[in-house]
Amino acid sequence: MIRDEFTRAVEATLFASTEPLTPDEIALHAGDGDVSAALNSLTDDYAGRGIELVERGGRWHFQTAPDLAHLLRRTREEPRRLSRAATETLAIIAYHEPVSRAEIEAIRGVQISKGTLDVLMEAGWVRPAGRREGPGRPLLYATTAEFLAHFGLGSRRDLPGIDDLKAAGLLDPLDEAFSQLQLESVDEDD
Amino acid sequence: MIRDEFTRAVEATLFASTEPLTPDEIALHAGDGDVSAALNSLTDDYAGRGIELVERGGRWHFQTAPDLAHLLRRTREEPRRLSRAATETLAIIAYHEPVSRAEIEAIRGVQISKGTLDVLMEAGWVRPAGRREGPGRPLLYATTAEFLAHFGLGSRRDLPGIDDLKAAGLLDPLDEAFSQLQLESVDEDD
Amino acid sequence: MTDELPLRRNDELTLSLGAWEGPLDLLLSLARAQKVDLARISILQLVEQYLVFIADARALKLEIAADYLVMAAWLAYLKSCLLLPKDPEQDPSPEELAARLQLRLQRLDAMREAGARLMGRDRIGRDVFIRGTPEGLRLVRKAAWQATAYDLFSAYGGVRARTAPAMHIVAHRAVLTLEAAIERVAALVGSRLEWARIESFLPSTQDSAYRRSALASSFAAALELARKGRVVIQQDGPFAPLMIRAA
Repeated sequence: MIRDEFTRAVEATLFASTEPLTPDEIALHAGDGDVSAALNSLTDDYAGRGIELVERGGRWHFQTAPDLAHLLRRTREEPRRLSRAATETLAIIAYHEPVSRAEIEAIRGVQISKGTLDVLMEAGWVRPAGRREGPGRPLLYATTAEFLAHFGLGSRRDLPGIDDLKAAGLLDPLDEAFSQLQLESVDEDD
Repeated sequence: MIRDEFTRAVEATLFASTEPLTPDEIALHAGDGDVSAALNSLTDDYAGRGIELVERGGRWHFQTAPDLAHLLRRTREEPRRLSRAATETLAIIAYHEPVSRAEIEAIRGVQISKGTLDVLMEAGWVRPAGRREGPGRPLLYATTAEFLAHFGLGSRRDLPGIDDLKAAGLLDPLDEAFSQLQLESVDEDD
Repeated sequence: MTDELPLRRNDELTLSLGAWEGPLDLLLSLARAQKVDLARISILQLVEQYLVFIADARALKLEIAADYLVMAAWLAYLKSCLLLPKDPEQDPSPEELAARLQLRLQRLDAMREAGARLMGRDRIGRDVFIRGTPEGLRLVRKAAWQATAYDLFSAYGGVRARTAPAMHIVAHRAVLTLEAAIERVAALVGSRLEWARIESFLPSTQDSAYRRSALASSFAAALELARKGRVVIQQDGPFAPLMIRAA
């Protein structure tokens, strides 16, 4: 049971927030105190309960325990049913970010239709992340904090199998050898 | 710490619900179990925390502890320097109060924007002080007690007089245009 | 080689080409049908399958998109390179091209699987739920206006100075005071009995304003000394030189 006033304030702040909060944002509301210690103490308090406190990409929020999903799931419908193209594109961005559209297309072997990236950006999972200095200065894409929160990832290091893929060289930048293998459709892009 | 599966389910159900739930509605999600016992146990668990479980008209919901409600709406003061126009306007009001906007403009020799007086009133230093009987019945402005306190003045009589300002060199125009003039006249002397 | 085909061609061909997202997707499907690790797949066998597939599709007069044919041409070239005696000059070697194709298939396969694993995670709104009715946080920013008493007074001084009627202040300039002039003329005239012009009593200067001041004060000094009977002044006519000697 928590009696410490500051920890109570951090708990209430996180509980009332409509979105995940960084420790700095928490401090703006909860006032002066050791936010990090309070978060640790709360994480312990909630371990094993029906609600848990989690960190996703540096932001904290309460959510229901995953093992209770079967009770709470209102429909079998996924919140956002992604097409195969969108799912693969999201995975490519997450595992390779920042990545250009041409690189996504090179990996998939087909052009991506206009709507695919739009859907991912509309969902708040993908964002433009500047341009790569170099020929054509292509726009780059990366994932968002919301992406990490939605898929329950503490950080990109938690992406399933990312270490194995990296070790196998499957996440290496596309070398020019690949461009020789690229399909005409990709070359025609843009 | 709650280990009882049913209580965990009740906790998660209440947390995720978009509205307060009756025990029957809770049972629909949480499955078979003693809803009432679970609710009592949860109420005890949360007593004294930043979150509490409450019953209102037979329906249960979680809410932020009432004594922490002030955290949810935090006012943050950000220091901002008063603009020159606002400072001049404030000074004119202080020396000439009660004074109308037209008079302030005549003294300043420059029009003042609506926002300038708003800022001074927001700061709590200026207040409307009735209307002057006469053509157009113009609204008058005066300073507040807060104004005196902020500027360390016992009363308006403590404002330095014109002679004091002159002695302090404050009647010398300070702007750049004038310092340039001074330089020119010095040049002529040589 | 064709007798090793694990595909039952007719079954596959009942699917239209539209079932694949391009030739790489089709290649990956064919590769997976070999039921071996993608890293150890037989590229030659895969190439053969693809070419047979395309040939069959053409025989059935299916619409085949251009990129499938481009891939078929490239794979036919790769196949011939792999089968023909080695040309040491060829760069990249056919084996390397085959390895790159293999890596490409692995890459696509890895991302396809990663996507599936992502979708299978505990997702907010499907498996885990955030609070249904959060109160929401509000941060109200309020300006704390800053100004000092000095700002206030100097602003008022500035306003008054800016709007006051133009006032001319005589700037400080060099002058010879009357007292200094009396001292100087008295000392210079000494006990001389010769007449001397008043100008000869002035300090030497390039400053015309100072010179005018010195002339005026020296004249007044001469009058004062004459009144005391210490000097005599003489002038022959209006604007004539003013002559002075000791009395």
